[in-house]
Amino acid sequence: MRFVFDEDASAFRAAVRDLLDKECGPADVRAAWDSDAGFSAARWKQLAEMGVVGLTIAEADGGLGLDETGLVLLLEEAGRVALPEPLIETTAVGAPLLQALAPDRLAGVASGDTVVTVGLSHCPAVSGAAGADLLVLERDGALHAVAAPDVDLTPVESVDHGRRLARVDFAPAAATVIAAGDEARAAVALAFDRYAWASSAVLCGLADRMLELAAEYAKQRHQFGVPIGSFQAVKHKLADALVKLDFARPVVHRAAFSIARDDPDRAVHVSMAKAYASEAADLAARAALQVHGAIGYTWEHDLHLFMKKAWALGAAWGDAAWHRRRVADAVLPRLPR
Amino acid sequence: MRFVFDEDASAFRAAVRDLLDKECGPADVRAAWDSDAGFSAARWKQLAEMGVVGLTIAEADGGLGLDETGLVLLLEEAGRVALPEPLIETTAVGAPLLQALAPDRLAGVASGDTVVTVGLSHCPAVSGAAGADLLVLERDGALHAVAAPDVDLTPVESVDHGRRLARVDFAPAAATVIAAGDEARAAVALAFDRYAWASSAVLCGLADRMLELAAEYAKQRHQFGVPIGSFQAVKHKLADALVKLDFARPVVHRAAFSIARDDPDRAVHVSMAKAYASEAADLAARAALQVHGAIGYTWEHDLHLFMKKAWALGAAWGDAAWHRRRVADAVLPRLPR
Amino acid sequence: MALDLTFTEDEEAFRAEARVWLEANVPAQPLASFDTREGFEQHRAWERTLHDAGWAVVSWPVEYGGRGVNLVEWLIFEEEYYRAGAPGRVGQNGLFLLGPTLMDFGTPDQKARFLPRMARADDIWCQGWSEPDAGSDLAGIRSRAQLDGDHYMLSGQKTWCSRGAFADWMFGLFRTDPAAERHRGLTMILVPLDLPGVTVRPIAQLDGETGFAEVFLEDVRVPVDQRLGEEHKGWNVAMATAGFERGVSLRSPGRFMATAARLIDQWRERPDETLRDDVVAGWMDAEAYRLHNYATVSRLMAGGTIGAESSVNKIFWSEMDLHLQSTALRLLGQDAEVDGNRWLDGFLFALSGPIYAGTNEVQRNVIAERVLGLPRSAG
Amino acid sequence: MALDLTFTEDEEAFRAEARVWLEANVPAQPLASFDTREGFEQHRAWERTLHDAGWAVVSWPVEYGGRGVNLVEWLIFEEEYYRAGAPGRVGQNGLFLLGPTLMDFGTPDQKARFLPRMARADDIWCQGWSEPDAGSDLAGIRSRAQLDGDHYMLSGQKTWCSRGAFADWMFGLFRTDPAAERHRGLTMILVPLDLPGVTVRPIAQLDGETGFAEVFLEDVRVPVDQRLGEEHKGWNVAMATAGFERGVSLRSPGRFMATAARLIDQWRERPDETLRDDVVAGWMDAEAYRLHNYATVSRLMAGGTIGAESSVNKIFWSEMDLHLQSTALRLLGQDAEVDGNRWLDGFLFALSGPIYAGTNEVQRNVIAERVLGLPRSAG
Repeated sequence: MRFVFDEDASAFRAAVRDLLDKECGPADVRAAWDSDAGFSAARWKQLAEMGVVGLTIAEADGGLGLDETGLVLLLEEAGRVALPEPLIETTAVGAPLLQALAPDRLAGVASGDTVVTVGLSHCPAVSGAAGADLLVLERDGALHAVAAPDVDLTPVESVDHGRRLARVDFAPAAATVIAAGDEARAAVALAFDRYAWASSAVLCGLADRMLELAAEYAKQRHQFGVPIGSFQAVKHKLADALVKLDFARPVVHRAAFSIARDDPDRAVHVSMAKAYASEAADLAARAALQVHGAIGYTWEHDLHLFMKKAWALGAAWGDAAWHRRRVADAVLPRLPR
Repeated sequence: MRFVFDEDASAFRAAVRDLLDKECGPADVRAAWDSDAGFSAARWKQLAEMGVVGLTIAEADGGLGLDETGLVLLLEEAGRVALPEPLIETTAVGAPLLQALAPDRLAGVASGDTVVTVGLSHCPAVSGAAGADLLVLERDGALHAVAAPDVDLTPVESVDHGRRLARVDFAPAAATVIAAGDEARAAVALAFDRYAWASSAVLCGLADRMLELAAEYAKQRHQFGVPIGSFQAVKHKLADALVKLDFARPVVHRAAFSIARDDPDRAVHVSMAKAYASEAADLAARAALQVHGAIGYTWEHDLHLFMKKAWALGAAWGDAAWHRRRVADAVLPRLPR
Repeated sequence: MALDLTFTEDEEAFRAEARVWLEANVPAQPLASFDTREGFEQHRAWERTLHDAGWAVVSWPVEYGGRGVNLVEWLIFEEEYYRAGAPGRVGQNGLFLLGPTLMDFGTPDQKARFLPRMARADDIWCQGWSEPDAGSDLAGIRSRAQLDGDHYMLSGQKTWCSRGAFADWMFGLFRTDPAAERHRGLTMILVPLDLPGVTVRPIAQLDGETGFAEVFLEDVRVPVDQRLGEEHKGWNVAMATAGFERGVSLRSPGRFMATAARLIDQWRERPDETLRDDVVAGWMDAEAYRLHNYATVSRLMAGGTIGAESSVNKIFWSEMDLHLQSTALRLLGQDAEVDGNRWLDGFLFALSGPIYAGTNEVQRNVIAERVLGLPRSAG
Repeated sequence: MALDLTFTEDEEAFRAEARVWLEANVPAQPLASFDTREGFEQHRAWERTLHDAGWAVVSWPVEYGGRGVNLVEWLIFEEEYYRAGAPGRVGQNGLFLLGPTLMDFGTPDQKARFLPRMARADDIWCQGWSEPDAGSDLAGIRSRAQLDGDHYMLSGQKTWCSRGAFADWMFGLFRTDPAAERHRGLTMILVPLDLPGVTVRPIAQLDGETGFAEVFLEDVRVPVDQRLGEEHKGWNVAMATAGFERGVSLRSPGRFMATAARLIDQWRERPDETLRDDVVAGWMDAEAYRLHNYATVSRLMAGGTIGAESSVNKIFWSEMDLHLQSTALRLLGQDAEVDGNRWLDGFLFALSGPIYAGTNEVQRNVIAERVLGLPRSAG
């Protein structure tokens, strides 16, 4: 039992934070919201050059050959800046899926040239569809890999304007099938868990950043002659949100490990992660907005960029209540392990 | 629509408060806890002399002939002092039941000589059994009126030492039956609702008193060089509990009116009352204990006399969750009225 | 007379009349958002329709455009209004906040001049209270009004003026005594927004619409007869208005009863046992709020007043609204994030509840100090 | 080496050994409450049994009565201990708070003198921190220790000393520099409770048992070699102890995992769909707490330290415990009020969680100031 990340992981995280601090400020997020694809291809290239995009891809296929425990801290960093790029869709979900089922379709993914997303049929819309080059889509129990020109998109606007949801239509054919039957079923279940887990990690990063913004504001903003951060009402609200976040993180890290090791209790561990992270981000958003007051309620202020991603990811891939129900279904009849 | 009590009601309430302030201080409550019957016969007589005990009994039978809207404020007063006397059992539940089914058994009730309690079979124990002279007991779908000498009591200790719960055994006979069949069923349902509603009113009074104790303590107790009541953490905790209580009261008052008028939505109105009042008292207890700190956690301090009655009555006759479920069963299929 | 929670025949008749009219007249299609220019004018037209049928301000005297009913009947009207799904009230800052304040503090001339135009939506009003450095701490106001003969000269900056982007008039607090501090030396002044020196900068809110505005004032000349109440006594006038705002008038129970009924419909569409308790708790809250309001207006009608209770009320409705909207979003599950769904709009709006009209933190201080008697403090 | 959440073979073997011993040795009948004289001595005997088998303080060095295992193994032992339903630890204030502090701050003589007796339950310790005017504000301590040759002369009053009614020794903070204020000029001193001048007044707690005591000191002479750490530096010593208390050692996850498992058993006995979500949320909290603790000890084993995280931990476990116990009471429904049921006892005990070891309000201040960098204030 060694529940601590090593120095390599910390160094990688620090390097990614440096890059994102420079390249993905709030103005950059706004620019992505206003763009066609919903993200910046240039920044995606930079992330690819650092190895982030291809992190989960085998070294033989141009990636770093790391697993979820190597990715989780970087997803938190992505959350801290509300990264508009499809790190969840491509790196956390798409690439490992293709690696397992159709490694020949991985060409260009690690280099950032081919953006991948995965659409599961019980989800109302496919995220990151607008900017994807290759779409893996579930249809009638099979998984199909389809190139962008061969799909029809009907955009669905998310409260997070960077998410670019779309309903996707395509013509399934024998040539597009990459998995069917039990293999496809297992891959879909795993892809769903990866979506839920990766969203959890991003939610932790979002919560972290929102608390940081709120604490900064509370130090600067004066009312009644003192910084509002000296009021207990402000302190305790932020402290409670921080407690929630601090306990969400190890749960999310454990889920990363369970996915990487194919733990038999993977589903319970992922659901715990999504439940805690969704609530932590929700609480952080509420606390941060209340601390900011009216200024945080404006489009001009940056807070909403983070809140809206938190609300979107909190609802996507099962919200907290849904995941607690999944845990209950497993735990109440028998305790895991 | 006139949702305000008249001057007579306010004057009666004030008179009862005066009496109880004098006659039922914390030391008197402790004395009752240590007594055999669990209450003071002398204080019960004083309440009878004021008309409180027989309030719900017809004037022809020696009472005041008032209904639940006339009793509700006095139950709140009883809660404020954690009154050990069986005002719920005798005045709110037993007397109206006898009035409807067996008015000949009311002799001595209004004068305070005959203490009544009512035991319903789906409740684990009968409250106030130790000191009752006449017990109305549900058995196999019928209601029986049995005198104290004819019952066997097995005490069950409540967290509130003033409640004197007991399991009650007796020999049902044709002569003890006061209602059977549909009439008994309806009377049992009404008695249950009266128990739940009257407990709600007492719970409001308990919450009120606990907040008052906490506010007093917060003004006197100094830490960090200032009264702890100047800290927002203390202020906001008490304010939140006060909000809850302020919204519970009209709900409890409406339930009084609905019982008095036999409103078709009586059950929903009573359940709302019990749900709000139980939670208000629970919140007030938690807030008051936290504000008092360790001193409030001792047997010597008076706070526990009120907290324990709040916990007991909060659980008795259906807790908040139980009553919300009853509301849900009525409301989700169709909205009342 | 004892407690009586049944409606009288008159009250029932009034309810029936309102219901019939609303069923016949509420627009079948929802209007555009009143935070757009187009929607604002659509809502102004609807206000005119209401007025002409006598429903704009039912509790106002007939001479000002109302029908002089009592507060219970006003609550009944509000229940019917929201039950019918009628449009939001674009004039509410005037109708429900300034209006009652004008009746209490205004001169006969001011009442005759402003109230009928307000009722007819000829003038739509916004508030000018907050400033960049005076939010929760309203007494930190710096905007000045300098007496100059028969005019005040206004200068300064107001912000978070709801509906300010398209409103005609603003009522606001200005510092008339520059030597006075905190809540002393302030005066309430009524300002037309088309005067020279007034610049309105619309501010986009969370949903992207321009729900509020900053108003910049540079040497704006306003005649003294547009002062409301006494000079330097604006704080009292404002507090009376704030009492209305937080108390009974800004959030009538009908609104939440309608929301709770919609929430139950939503639950029936996709029943989710995990959320059953939250759904029914939301409905119960709306009911409790209704009862609480009937009790409050009954007390007012019996000669009572509203004090710190308005803070109790404000905390309750703002938290209830968030609970109702977020429970509905949880019922929607993965669809909750889809932009433009009615519950998401409701949720974004509800988020402003604990912030505006005095943050809930300030309200809790008020309750602790005025109701529970706890000592004042900066903390 | 990367993140590895599997237990090593050694760790699994340690767990198995502990489980076997506990299954064979845990008393079949529950002991009497350790807040009675009879129960206190029963628990002392059990501590001796633990010690003699080498399980009293598994993470202590062998020379002091432990078996020198690492912190992960300590957590494993605690899981097995509570899983087996073993008795509460009457010696915990010494074993888990003073013990680690002695190892950090004690002289070699002090360690040799106190630790083995503590491990063997020859001495059972209580804390002497709070005073009537120094509760949340611990720096308000007034009890004095005056140096007099090779002795300190103690006088003053300590209160809320858990287990104090029957304990043998007390460790406490005393003001050695009367001119110093707040947290300066304090010294940690170890006091036998049978000395002349010591009066112990038991205090009954919520459940009626004498769970804590007041300790009055009148000119009590204590040799200087019973000072722990430097003179006037007692605050640092105390804060290290408090860090242990709030951090990892006072509430090991095994305890809550066992409670959560019992809660699930309770739910299975009387399933209640309304409470399903609360039950599973409680179980998840215990799991999350376990993971958080494994992460903390992993960081400590890798050379890290505990700072304000101990406040985070304390808020979490105290609220979790209340949630677990009160959810179980809600499952019991009308039976919840019956005295002496195990959940009611647990609930009453849990109520002390947010109060003692520094109120949760103080912990929130610590988090806000030290982690988030917000400004200090009285409020």
